[in-house]
Amino acid sequence: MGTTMHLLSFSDIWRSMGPEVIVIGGAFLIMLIELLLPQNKRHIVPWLAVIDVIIATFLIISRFGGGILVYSSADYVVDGFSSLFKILILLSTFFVILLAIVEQRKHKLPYEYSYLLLFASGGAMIITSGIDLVLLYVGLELLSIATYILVALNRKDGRSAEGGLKYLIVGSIASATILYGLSFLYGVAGSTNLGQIAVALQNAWTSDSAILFVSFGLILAGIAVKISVVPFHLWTPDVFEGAPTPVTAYLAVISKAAVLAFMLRILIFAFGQKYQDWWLLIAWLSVITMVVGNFGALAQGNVKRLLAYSSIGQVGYLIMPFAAIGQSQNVSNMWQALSSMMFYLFAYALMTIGAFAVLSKVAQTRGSEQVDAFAGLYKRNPWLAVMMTIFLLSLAGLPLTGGFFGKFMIFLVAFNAGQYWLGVVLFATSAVAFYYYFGILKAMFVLEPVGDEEPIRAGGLLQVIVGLCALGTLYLGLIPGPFLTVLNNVHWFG
Amino acid sequence: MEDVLLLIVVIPLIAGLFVLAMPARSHGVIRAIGLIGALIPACFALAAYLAFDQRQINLQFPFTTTWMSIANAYNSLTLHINLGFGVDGISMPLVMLVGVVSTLTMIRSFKVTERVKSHYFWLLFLTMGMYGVFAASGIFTFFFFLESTLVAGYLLINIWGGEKRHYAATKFLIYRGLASVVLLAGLIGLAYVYASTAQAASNSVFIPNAPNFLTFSISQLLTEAQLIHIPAASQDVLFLVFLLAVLMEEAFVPFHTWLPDTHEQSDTGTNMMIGGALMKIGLYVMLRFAVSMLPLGLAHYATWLAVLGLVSILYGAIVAIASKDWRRLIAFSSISHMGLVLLAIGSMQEIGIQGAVFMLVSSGLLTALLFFTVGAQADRTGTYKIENLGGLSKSLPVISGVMLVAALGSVGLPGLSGFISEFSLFVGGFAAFPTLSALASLSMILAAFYLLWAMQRTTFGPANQALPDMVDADVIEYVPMVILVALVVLLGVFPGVLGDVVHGTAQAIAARIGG
Amino acid sequence: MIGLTWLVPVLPLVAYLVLLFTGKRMSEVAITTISVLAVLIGFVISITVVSSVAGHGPYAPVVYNWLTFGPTTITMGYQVTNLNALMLLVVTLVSTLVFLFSKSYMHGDERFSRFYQYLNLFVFSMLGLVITSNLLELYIFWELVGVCSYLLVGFWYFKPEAAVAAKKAFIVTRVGDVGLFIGVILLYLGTGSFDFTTIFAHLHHFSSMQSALGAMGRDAITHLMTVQTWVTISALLVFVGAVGKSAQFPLHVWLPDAMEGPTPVSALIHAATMVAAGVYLVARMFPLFQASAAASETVAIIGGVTAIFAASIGLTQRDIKRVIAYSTVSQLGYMMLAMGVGAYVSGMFHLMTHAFFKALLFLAAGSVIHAIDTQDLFEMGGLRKYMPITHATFLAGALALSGIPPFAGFWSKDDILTAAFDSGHYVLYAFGLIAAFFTAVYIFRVYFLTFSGTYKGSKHPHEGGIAMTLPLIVLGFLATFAGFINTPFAPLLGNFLQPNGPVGYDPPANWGLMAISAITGLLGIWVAYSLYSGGKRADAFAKRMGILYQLSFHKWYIDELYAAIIVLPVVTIADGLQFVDRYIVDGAVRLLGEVGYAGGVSLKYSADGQIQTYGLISVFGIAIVLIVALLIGGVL
Amino acid sequence: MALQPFLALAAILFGLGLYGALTKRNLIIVLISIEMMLNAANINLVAFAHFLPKPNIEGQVYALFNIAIAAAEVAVGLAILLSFFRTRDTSDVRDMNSMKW
Repeated sequence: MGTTMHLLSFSDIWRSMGPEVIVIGGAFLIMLIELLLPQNKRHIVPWLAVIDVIIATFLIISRFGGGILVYSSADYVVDGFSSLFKILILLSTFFVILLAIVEQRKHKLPYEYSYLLLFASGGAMIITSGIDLVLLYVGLELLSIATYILVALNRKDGRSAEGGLKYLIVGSIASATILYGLSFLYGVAGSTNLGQIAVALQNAWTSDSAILFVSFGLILAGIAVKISVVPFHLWTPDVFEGAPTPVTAYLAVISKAAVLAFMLRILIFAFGQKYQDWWLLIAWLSVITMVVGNFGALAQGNVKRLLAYSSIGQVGYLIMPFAAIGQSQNVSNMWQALSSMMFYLFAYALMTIGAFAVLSKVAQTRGSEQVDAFAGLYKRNPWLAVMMTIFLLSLAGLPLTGGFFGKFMIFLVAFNAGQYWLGVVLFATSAVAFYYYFGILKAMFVLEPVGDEEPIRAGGLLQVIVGLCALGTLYLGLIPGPFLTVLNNVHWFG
Repeated sequence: MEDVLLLIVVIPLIAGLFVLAMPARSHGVIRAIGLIGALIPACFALAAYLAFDQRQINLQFPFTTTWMSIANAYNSLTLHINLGFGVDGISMPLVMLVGVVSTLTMIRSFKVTERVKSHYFWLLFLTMGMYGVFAASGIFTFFFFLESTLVAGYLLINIWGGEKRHYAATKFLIYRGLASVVLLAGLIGLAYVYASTAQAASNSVFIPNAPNFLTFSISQLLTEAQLIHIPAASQDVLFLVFLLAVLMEEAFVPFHTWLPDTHEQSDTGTNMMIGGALMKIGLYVMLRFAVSMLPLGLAHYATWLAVLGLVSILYGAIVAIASKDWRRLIAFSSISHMGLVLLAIGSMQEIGIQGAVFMLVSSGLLTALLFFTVGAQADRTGTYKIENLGGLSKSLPVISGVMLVAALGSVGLPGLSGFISEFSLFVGGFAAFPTLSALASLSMILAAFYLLWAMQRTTFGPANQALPDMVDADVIEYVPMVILVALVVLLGVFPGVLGDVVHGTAQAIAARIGG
Repeated sequence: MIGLTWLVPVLPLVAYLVLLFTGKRMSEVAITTISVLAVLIGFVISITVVSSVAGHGPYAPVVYNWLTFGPTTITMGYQVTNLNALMLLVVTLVSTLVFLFSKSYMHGDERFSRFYQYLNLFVFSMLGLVITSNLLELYIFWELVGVCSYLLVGFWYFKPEAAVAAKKAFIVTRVGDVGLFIGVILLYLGTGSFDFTTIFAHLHHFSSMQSALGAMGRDAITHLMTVQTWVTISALLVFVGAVGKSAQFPLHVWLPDAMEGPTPVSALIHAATMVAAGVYLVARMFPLFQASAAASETVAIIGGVTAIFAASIGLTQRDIKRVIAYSTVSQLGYMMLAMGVGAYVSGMFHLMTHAFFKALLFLAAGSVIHAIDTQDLFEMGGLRKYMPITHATFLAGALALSGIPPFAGFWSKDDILTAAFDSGHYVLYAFGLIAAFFTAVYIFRVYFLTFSGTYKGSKHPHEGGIAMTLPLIVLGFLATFAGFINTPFAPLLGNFLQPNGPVGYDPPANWGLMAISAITGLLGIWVAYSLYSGGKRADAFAKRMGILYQLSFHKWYIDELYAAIIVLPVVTIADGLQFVDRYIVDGAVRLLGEVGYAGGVSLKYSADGQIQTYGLISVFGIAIVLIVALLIGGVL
Repeated sequence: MALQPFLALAAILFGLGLYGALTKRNLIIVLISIEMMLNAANINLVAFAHFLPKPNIEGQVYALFNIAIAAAEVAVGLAILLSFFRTRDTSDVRDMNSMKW
């Protein structure tokens, strides 16, 4: 670990936290602008947020591959791993804001979402880089609190506030649980810095193993709630249903990605020493998550809830590499596990956001989020239907899509770790998933439109979102090579 | 000739895109594009078939393009994945079969009037998928095309099927979907075990083209299979995985119930495609991977294969007797015939392998022909129910006559393709499992019973008064019937046209499994 | 001319193809001309072939490669031997006559050309079967004649009885075919070849070729059985094929039903040629049977039993064609008996004479049916007046069948009985003798019921045209004189068939036995005369026979027996299995699906909207995670 | 004083908070209960900071951060609750059931 100590100065902050500064500072700025602008001009506010995100993204990309930077008493680290996470987060935020712009035209969402999304993403970015418990927790809470508000944003729909409250209660309990667990970690290690904790824990496992395992369990459970691992998943469908669709996409993608980064830091860094002891716990959580997520979606008629369960299942896939790391033979295996998770996360983000984008359009025109609303979509708008097909096939894991390739990589990881059964469960559950994904496919292509047969006119912006997501999904499936090369050359810190 | 396989696979897709670009109402143009899109690859396939070098046992007409690499995919080995095509004596006939069946299906589907555009697109897509499955020379390529057949088949059943089509399509989807994921697990496992074995053996055995050991290339795996033996325990496990996949994919008892439902609910064109070509994939997988690459696993489970085969043979034949619907009857009949192939593969004899390919091709042609004629009857009578038909020979002499040819071919009448297939399979079977084969030979009697009984009830006897007035086959219907009958007779009279192509590869496989 | 032998089967094939593509537009005369010419030229070639063979002995096979698998290359080709030269002659001769006869018989039928197509195809297959050079090829043609029989029996498919009979014929013979099929495979596995000569060369040791067939194959056979057992099993399986095709007990049931086909078909296929193929097969595989005493014994017993069994049924049938059909079964039994006791020449001799007189009887019956449109014997009578030629030729055939010297049947049948007696099969000899008595009774019963007394029908009966009478006359001539080619005084046929020394057992003349059989025949005629001549019905006699009469009339209830013990169980099992398939196998599948779906539903309803429930479940989750974590940590 | 009583207090507080959050019907009490859980963690942190072998200030700093965050959380919670109350006219946890299944 190339630890270089620096004193805290603004140039250091800029060099280390530049993107975060842009995102969060931009959020404050936009908040002010929104206040100052007259009502009829406010529609430019989201676009400012979009620009902000783009600037931050370019900053990250321009600095990408510059080696590891560790700043501020080793509390903040900028490495390839965090940069990739940040790119993912910002990319998804970009799509979500655009989607929100589309959605707003119909639902008149308040413009607060533009900066709230930025705050949340800022928090998420801090999580990916922070290696101090305080920073991690602050980032997590920044993300969480901003998303509580986002879920409740649609004031006209009672379900929105209800979803927000539900999310707040469950999320706060989870936060408290995590915090309680972190406090024990601090107590044992005597430091909030993860590096020092890792050093301190080397000896502490023998003397304080009980308290450490309690801490571990509490943190894991809290994280599990946040990323909706079974049996901590029950809030997910309700909150997904209540939240405005762009926010749902945000919850499904960015919240989970950020908390996965949190999980990676804490679990592998702090508790890594006992990995071979507790990987099986993760493996089982992964298995039941895959099973319950995919079976839960079977009987769902509401596409949003269906996608919620589907995302639960996807989380099962995503945490499988964590389990596999516990059995990896050597360091290269671990890298492969991490890159496969990263790969799948990108594919997951694109296909999920794309699916939610199509859903938002269909739900708007039909006034219903049921599967039936998709009936005859191919006749009403072939473009949307074909795009949706790409997303669904990717979610189902059919070849030539990012979803397939990601699953394939995760499968390889499981194989590599000698955990064939994990791989088998992965594919067996995705075969179950065929049932409901193809159910939507059937509705779109097979069934006749019910009632309204008018063509759906999709706006240009929506088409851009959907098209880009589909393009990305196909790109990851058809030409995964370049991205894999990037992943292979990334310098991992954790 | 280098790129011929690529063209064969790609042309249907291109034609499909052309179809999509056409206005939905211009049925004539769409049909023409569909036909051309199937006919050109079929001609290429024929050219390849004629140019096929039977003495060479490697994959021929290789086309490979590097796709991507995954670092550290296995320990520190990098996985290079290529996309590619290539055929040997087993896949070449099946590629040809796809060509024939798909082209004739396009002609038959001229009769489809509902959602013509989508129909042709998905037919072309399915055609592409099946070409790809049989022509693939890489695990990845293979799997992609396998899954594309799943999507196309699902929609074809679901849109143009009968009353319970949604149910049938879902069953098709789940069964084949499960089969394909099990298969993928087996395929990856196969590549991994070969990689580790090759790495371990690299000091003592020279393995060409294997700087990296980990490969997804079928031809490389086939080469390695001749040089090294992966551990018996791994072979057993992998073989079981493949067996499970094949049992579901090929609808062997007790995983068969999706097939009768699928056939019962599909329209004629789809049935021709599914029965004629799609249902050959499972056993192709068996021959290509399980038999060729896991010889010890095969030896270990040979008797199991034979028993499972026998169960399917008798079960299919007996249930076919009681079938009330022509399409179910054909489905069970094909289950029975495929069981015979499994039995023969279990015998581990060269002649059994050769007979397996014969049977795949022959039953493909005959099943397509049966479905075609049965469909042509149903177009006129409006029913597939055997009890509602009767005396059709009077009003539909040509269709009934062709149907009789198909039925007799399925029964295994010499002079038609079914005989030499059945004969080779039974020679293989008797060589290894005399008792089981003797029991299996009951199916020859049962097949005659159910097919001729059904023929008697539908085409013979006095005409059923409830049936409407009917006109015999028109020009469009003559083409598929004449071509299929001609091919069936050709294979029956000159089996060498197929046998010469298969022989070398069958010999190589037999040498590998010690048969 | 020997080089043209291949033309003999090919000509009918050509005729078939010509008719297939152009037959619909041709006139009946053209169709008949083409067909008759095709077989007639074949007949002429056959005559020259026979004469060449008589001088030269068997020729070497002419073969072409057909298909290669493993170490074996299957060939297709033909071989002229003395045996099959004779068969060529018989088949082409009978075919020519039947083709001619059919012109009148089928006149006006809608599918006249189709009929000749099938006939040509049949003759091609039959001739192919006869001159084939290997066992697999033989099997191929064996099946082809079967399917032609199926097509021709079901020619009038719109009659439900014909449709059923065709199916029955195919399936029952199929049972035998499967036996032959397995036999062929076993012989191949033992010798590595399908060629007759190679097979015969290996009857006492397994072939070394065998090792090339693969370890498992060799092991299976050599471990399972000794050479002797293998030979016996193979021979029996081959014989099963012959039993099916030649309608021997217990697979005889299809032949009488096959009479639903047009009468020329019955004459050609179900009397003279195809049904004799079984006998021909045994003759062709004679060395195989010679190598296994058990198999030969079985052949003899089956033959003897069939002879008497079928004859006993023939006594009471009312349908003229059925009587003759049972007679055919019975006579085929004689031939099998001959083969079984090793009387190779006698069997073939009887095959030949039988072909002539039985074809004659059928054609004559056909002539009668054509004239009066009924097959019921009890509706006939007094036809002697109206149909003199038919009457005369029928009488010749009946005398030949009854074995009255010097008609053809006498010589051949007597040969067989003598051989049975000489070889010590006294029971079988007795069977044969009793069957001979029955034969005379039933055929003269037919004769008297048909031709004597007064005509009872309304239609005015008359002879058919020259196309009908000419074949009758030719066959009548043959039925009368064909026996002289193999009398004890001049065994021409015996010499012809045994060019390389004796094959099997050729009985010397036994005058005592000859006398006994001649007297038996005459006795039978007398019984028939006393019961049936001049319109008598013998109802009283039938009543007196009681149960025996019923057994005979109902064909010993064999059909009913099969229906009860084979067909019914199979159909019941099929229905049952279909039920199982639908509701148990598929039911299990659906249940699995439903359970999965129900799981989904219950998971769906587990989200009851109560956040505190969710929290509670999560707390349980936390507890479990903690407990597991502590367990892993070894704390608990 | 020793460390253990503080830890015990924190544990009891955490348990009570959890119990309250999962059983109380009034949403405000639920929010307060969650505060209790957070404060339990804070007690832990402060206690650890004091009783560590090498006492440091990080735990206290951490606790301060947490207090601020908790305040924000509650503020947001109350705001959403208000919004919820406006549409539903209730503050009962059990009435939050318009979305289920």
